[in-house]
Amino acid sequence: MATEHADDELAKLERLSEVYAPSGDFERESSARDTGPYYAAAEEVLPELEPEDPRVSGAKASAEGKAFPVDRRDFMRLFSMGAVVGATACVRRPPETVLPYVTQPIDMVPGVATYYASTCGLCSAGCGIMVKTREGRPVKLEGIADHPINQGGLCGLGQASIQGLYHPERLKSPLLKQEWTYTPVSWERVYKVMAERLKNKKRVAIFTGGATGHRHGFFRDVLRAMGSSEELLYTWEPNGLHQAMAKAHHVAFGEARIPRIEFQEVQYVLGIASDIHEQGISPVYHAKGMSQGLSYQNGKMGTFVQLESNMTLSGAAAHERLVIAPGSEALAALLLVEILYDHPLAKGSNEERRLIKEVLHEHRKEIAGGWDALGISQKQLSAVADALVAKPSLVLAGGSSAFTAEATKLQLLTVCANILVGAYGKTLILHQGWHTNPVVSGDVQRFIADAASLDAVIIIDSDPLFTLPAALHIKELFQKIPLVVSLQAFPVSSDEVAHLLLPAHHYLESWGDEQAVAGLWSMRQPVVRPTTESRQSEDVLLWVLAHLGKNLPYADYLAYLKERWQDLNRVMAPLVGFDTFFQAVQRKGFITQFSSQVVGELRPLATHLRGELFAPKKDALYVVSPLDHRLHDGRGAHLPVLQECPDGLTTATWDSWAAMNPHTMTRLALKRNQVVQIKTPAGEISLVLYPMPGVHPQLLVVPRGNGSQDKRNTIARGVGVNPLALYAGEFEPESGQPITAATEISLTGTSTMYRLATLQKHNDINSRGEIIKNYSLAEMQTREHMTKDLDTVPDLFPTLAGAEHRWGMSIDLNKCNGCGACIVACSLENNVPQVGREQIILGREMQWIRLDRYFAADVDHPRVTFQPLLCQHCNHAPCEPVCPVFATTHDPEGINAMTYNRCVGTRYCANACPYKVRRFNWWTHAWGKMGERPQDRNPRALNPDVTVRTRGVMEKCNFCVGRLREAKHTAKIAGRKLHDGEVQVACQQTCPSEAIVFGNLNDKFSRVTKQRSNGRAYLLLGGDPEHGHYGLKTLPNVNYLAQVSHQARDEANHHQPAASGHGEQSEHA
Amino acid sequence: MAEITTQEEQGIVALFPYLDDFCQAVSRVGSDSDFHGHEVLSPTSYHELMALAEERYGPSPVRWFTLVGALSGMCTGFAMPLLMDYDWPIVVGGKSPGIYSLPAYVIFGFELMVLFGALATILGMLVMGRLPNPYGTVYHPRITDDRFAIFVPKVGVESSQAKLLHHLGAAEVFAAAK
Amino acid sequence: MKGSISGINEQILIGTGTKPEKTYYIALAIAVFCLLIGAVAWAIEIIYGMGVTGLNSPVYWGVLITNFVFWVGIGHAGTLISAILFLFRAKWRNSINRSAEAMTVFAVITAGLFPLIHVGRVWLAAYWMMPFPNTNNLWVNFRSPLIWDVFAISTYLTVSLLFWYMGLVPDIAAMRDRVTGFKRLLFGFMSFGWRGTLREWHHYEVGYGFLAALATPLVLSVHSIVSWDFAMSMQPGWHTTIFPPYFVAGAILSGCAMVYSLVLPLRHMFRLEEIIKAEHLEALIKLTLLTSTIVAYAYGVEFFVAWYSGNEFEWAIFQKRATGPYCFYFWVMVFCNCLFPLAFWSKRVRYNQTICFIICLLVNVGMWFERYNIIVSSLVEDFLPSNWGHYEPRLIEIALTVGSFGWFFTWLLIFCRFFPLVSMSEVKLIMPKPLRGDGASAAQKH
Amino acid sequence: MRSFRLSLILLVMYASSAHSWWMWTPGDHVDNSTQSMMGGYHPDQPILFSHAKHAGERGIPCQFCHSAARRSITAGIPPTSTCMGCHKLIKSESPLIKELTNFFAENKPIPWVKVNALPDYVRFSHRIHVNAKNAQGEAMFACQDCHGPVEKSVTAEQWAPLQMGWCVECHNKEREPARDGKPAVRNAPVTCNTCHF
Repeated sequence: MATEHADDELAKLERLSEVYAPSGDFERESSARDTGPYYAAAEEVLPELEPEDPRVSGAKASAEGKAFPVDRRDFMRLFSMGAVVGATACVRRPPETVLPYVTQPIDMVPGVATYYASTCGLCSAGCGIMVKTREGRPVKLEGIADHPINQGGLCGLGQASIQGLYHPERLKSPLLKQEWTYTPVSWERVYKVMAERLKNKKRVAIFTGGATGHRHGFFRDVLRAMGSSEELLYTWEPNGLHQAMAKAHHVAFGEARIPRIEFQEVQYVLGIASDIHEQGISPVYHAKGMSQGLSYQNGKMGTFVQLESNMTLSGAAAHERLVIAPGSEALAALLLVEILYDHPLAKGSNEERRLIKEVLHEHRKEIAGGWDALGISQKQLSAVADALVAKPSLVLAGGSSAFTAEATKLQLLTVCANILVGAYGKTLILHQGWHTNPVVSGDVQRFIADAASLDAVIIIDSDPLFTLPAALHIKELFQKIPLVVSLQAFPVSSDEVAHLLLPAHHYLESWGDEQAVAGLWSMRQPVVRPTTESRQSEDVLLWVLAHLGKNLPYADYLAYLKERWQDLNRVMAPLVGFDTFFQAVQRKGFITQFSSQVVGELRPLATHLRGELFAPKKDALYVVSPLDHRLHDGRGAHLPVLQECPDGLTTATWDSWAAMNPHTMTRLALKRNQVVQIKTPAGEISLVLYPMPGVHPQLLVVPRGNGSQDKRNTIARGVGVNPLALYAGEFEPESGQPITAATEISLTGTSTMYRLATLQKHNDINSRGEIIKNYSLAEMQTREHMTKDLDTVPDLFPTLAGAEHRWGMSIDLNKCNGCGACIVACSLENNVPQVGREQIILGREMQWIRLDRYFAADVDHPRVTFQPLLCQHCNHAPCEPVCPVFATTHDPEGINAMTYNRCVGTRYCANACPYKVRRFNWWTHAWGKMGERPQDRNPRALNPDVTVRTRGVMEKCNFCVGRLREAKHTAKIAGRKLHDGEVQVACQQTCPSEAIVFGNLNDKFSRVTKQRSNGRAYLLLGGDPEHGHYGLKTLPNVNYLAQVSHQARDEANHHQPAASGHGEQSEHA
Repeated sequence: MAEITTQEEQGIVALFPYLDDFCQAVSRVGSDSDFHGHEVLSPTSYHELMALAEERYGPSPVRWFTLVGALSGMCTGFAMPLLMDYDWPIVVGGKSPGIYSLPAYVIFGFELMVLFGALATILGMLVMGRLPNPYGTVYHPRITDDRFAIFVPKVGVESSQAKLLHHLGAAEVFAAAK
Repeated sequence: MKGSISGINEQILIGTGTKPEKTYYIALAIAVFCLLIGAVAWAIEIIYGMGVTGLNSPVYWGVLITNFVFWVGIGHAGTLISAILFLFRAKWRNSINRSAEAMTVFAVITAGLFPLIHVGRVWLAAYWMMPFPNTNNLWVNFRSPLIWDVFAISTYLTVSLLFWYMGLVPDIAAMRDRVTGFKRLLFGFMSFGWRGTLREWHHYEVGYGFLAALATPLVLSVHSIVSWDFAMSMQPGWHTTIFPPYFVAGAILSGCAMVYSLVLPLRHMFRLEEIIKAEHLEALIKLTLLTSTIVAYAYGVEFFVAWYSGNEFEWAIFQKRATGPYCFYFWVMVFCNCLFPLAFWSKRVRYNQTICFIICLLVNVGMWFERYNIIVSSLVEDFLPSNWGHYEPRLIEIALTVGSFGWFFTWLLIFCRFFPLVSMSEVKLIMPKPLRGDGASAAQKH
Repeated sequence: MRSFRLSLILLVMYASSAHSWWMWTPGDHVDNSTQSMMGGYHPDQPILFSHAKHAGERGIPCQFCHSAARRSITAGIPPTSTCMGCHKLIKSESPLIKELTNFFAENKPIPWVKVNALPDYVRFSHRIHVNAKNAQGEAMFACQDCHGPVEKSVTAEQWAPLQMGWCVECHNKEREPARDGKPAVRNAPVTCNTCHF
């Protein structure tokens, strides 16, 4: 079958002549642009929600919407101001005052950053973070280099959490609800009100998110002290994978543990709908492991095969991807176990094989009829099974795309498969350092049952109303409870039902600890004095107890923690005094004491696998709502840097979408950008369609995370749709996890079109060979010891005299999985503003790194390549000679320097750049406030080491020259040379899969020089130096390492010669 | 510079309606000593007149002004960028400063050559034409319309020169008013 | 043949002397209104930032730079007619060279505005583009095509201004002799006290010759430098060596078309039909036809070179230009610049002034679209498919374009009101000489 | 005669406009008032602190108060506690010192007025200049090189123009030309992103 280009397939879906433009023009008032029930902001359609929302509708539409963006009154005001300023042209700069400390803290030198260790609190992976603070203000988060979980890396959500600290929409003071209005009250009054309303109440409950440290223990102690019982602590974490795996392993081995992958051992991973690169168990740990363990290194490469129905980042990064029917993950696992069971090399003791035989015997009917329902051939699965038993391997299953009614059954079958493959003990570690389950399974079901009898509930750091399906009538349950207290770091949708809204500390302002991996205790300490009138949530409970007269013997939560840590001190370092031990952990961030505990034999599990496994109907359409890999379950939705970080596969920002297989769209005569109505018995939503290659023909993928209707959340309000309205809210019988997958839907197209703000409008590489290069493993064997010299290019000008350094970067396309953490880290490090949805549609995104995603081959089994594209710092940069005012010059050390104050904004450099990596400040952005204009959405998290640019100035990646400057000064003062790796640029530092390497190209032994002379190194648009084509001859200092695939791919770069240089004749190879 | 000449000896102006008479008159008068200091005026630059001017004044030195202006312009055009490259050599796009970027500086050489050449030419035209002269008198409004004229200083209306001019075809001869 | 040059001044100066009739004031009102629209649009752009325009990444240049190249292009015909044809001693130039030069100066002034309008920070760009000693010890980047532009266009403006003003000096002297009072003092001062002595004419003619000689290379160099604004970048569709001659031919084409479409109404408004004769205009149309054929050839060669070079990026751009989303602009350009002017081959069409007027307007429309097509359709899709974007001009840019026409016509109409539209001293040269009957033979002897 | 007088007036007008243009042009928002050009910008401070008495007569080293100079980009202004270190005992009864103790007692920072102020887009680092050593290992710069004879001045004033040209000249002086095959060593880089990033 001719492999048409993915985009030809997609282009056919485009009803409009423009591949990407809507029928109307741009500057019509944004609300009038597209008609139809659903539009950019829900207020447009449901006026009662927010009639005077300044952002979209009503009198003062934003300046961009109107034809002349200033009305009469403004014009006269501005005109007069202009005249006055003109007249007093030579005004002298006002004198600046310098305010020193009265008594300076000892560890603080003005202008020098101080680093504090802490633990990220936005998901339960427990990554260790090193918080850089300047003059007492946290500025940037970076992973702790030697922390066992994240080894220096940090995901996008972790990086962006610093914007939550300074968010101007955090509650300024506690709010008490009196007859429909919330009045600010003092904290004293809060304690009195709670004490008086909780006096001799027996049924007081706490509804909280997942946590692995002493937190839940503390809540139980508080409940006991308050007279209520311990069971009334309900923990709820939308990522149901923890509960499913813990429950499965509890059933199988009696221990509710989650196995940890030992990446040094593993060579072959089979994923069944696993989201190892998305919001899995520990995203950064897995990404680091996959890149160290499985990616290509000197001749050898592991294999990651993924069976999945929707298109996830893990599927895109997999070496081989098989599409199975939606909801049939458990069936696939069953068939895999059946093939493994009969395999001669299968492992597992006789007792285990007997128990597995029991399970297989029970499901023999489904095994027989399962193959055509599954969608992949037996030959394919048996090939995978052969590899599984041959190499050290493991099977990994489940993730947010597989929260079906059989989530735990899938995990149980995976346990059987792993036993047959012999993974436990070798590649899957269960006896030591396993992942702990942050929640107790089935709490939500329990809460729904007891809700009627509760006297009061305190919601701490959780948002049940938004993250649980509406069909569960959670709101009505809460409204029946006499006292609801919402103790949140940031206002959430659940505040709607609360009588008391209490601002809790952001995790950077609070004490705490996490034990994400058994035996690894990581400390969380406050790194800043509270920015608003907030309190530590545990302290609030303590002081309420004190007002109730039943206080615990602790002044605050820190005292409680210190007491708990005293037993850890006795266990881990008995000879060291407690204070020195506590301060040592504070400085290091974590302490490890892995004790191995023996794991029992497999227990009979047939009873838990009873019942016929789900097999999808042939013609029905199904929907799945995986967790968005950027916003998680919506906890990241109020952070603009995350909303603007493009989703890896659709490159969509500031929105949610329904991804569907392009062939199905053609069959149903639906178009790209068309709004469809999705109906299920539980509810219906309408959403824009995005043709996503690789999705199963019967599946619709609607990511969670967006859709908040909370009027106070300016950033997330009205952005996207919450898909949970579709789900009936049944629970998975075993682990008590709401079902958000494989639900049957009916789909009707509507006539409205809606622009999805995607960053990339064209998806195919368009047979331009020198953008993405690809070699097969066999071919790489021959190229392995070949040293390439990418720098010698025939050239008229003399090469520049060698300076001590020549900064270069190498990006490995094999390792990049499109998570976007580099974009978030770069934006926060360099004060890059976020511009909002309207400006992205106009094509004015400001991110310095762009994540290009290209589909290749046919639409049902695509190959995806992610290419992070930043300034290539060319030595013959086409952008430099064209700048009239020397705003961009070439540093002798290879950096293309951008001097912001000198730039006057002719924008010729951006036109001349063949990579289009320059960004222009179309507007001046207001920092630290939610302004009128849609692009004033930047909470103040400015890095004082980097300038902020006004409008009219071009900006681009400058290789974090502030960090280079700092490191070079330190080295120069110490009288030594810079070591390789001593200075890390922001994107390299945070990349979870270590795809980016930065260093000094003049140093022969640095990592980047080795990678640049590697056999698979190539320059973007640099032609094919081996065959004498040098492409554009821009001599970039950034090089890419080609993708390596097991079989040869007929990628466009083989049979077609690279584009010749400009104008010179090129012979057809 | 005081006005010593009395009213009547100011000089006379002869107006000629026809070009051929005027040309003969000018060549006739040009060599005559008692017409010393006379001025020839014309509304436009017929090439016959220009030939006469060529004989009288010789090739116009405005060309030297142009040459000097053009050469100084070219030198400035090349000197400015090269001086900047010497003072603060900034590498831009791999194009090392100084001699290697000379092709780019040819443009400045050319542009300033044209600019300074044009300015010098204008200067030359004004200087050689003794313009601007705020004190010159306009003898008759029709001189810039359709009449040619010859002004002879320090002679009366009845003098022999006036008669000769009449003979040579002057339509009218009158005393030049101050 | 007995001729007389009396009465010519009277006829030409009729426009400046008496009050012009109503159509002049209507035209001036419309021009000033358009100018105000442009001024308000620019004020808004300065106050709010470049975001109000439709520009985005990757299309950083759009309608504003199209206007810049369009207006610089129009300026070149004036210098061609006044300088090059002066050197060739083409007789028909003397009647329309003044209005052509005026149009040049005003077109270049309009063009000079657009680099300031499209720049992000105009309050710095205005003086940082000039090389003057400053406390930063940093001058301009002499290797940047934009600095070449600054030099080229300021030189061109200065030279054509001087050339135009020196041509005016004898005419202002003639005007001085017809008025009294303050006007006389003013005109006297403006004409440097010109009295028309042989000495003045002698050096004037030589100087004028040199000025024409110096202005001639400018016609070719300035628009080549403007074309290097695009050719110096690596953008496919821009980076070809044909750009300089292609732009110069385009410039002369749009210039001649604009001269024709301006001189015709002005000639009618100021009743100069006898002086600007029909054959003069017909010669101009022949020049337009010539340059239109050169431009047509350039389009063809551009396509051939893109295909022949084997560079897939170039060839993709040109295919997309003709068939892609922006093919409308491409086909308007081809029809207006290449096909309609072919009608000029027939003498009957050349003498039919209404048809010529319409075709000249279409040529100008075609030339505006040519610049728009070059700029936008190659910026939209270049090397990396993920770069590709989309561009639509927004209201602010359209207002600025209207403003530029308003600015140009306001200056032109004010000029026509106060200064002679035709160069009196030069037009007398092409009138029959005032020779006495019998003496005719005598004059021949010289 | 008249034209001579006319041209004289023209010359003077031209000169003054050129001067004001020169003053105004170097960049936006730089304090280019005449005082700062020739140095001598000395705003009045909340407390009449005399460098001459402290650094001159008493010989207190600069880095005793400006302790951040050797470690950080800014030289740092001493906290009030450093002043109180001595003035709790020495001359504690004089009215000026009384003002100091009031500030300290009310725990209010002293709002000193910045004298050597650079625009925000310039990132000057004291650390690399204060610790710079030449070939022989002695310090290359003393504070006086940029801040002038502070120990003699009663009120702190801006001694040097602190304009970009002034810094660039000093940086350009520091380069050793390329000799016998070795590339030109410039130990004071003059590339733009040395100070602007």
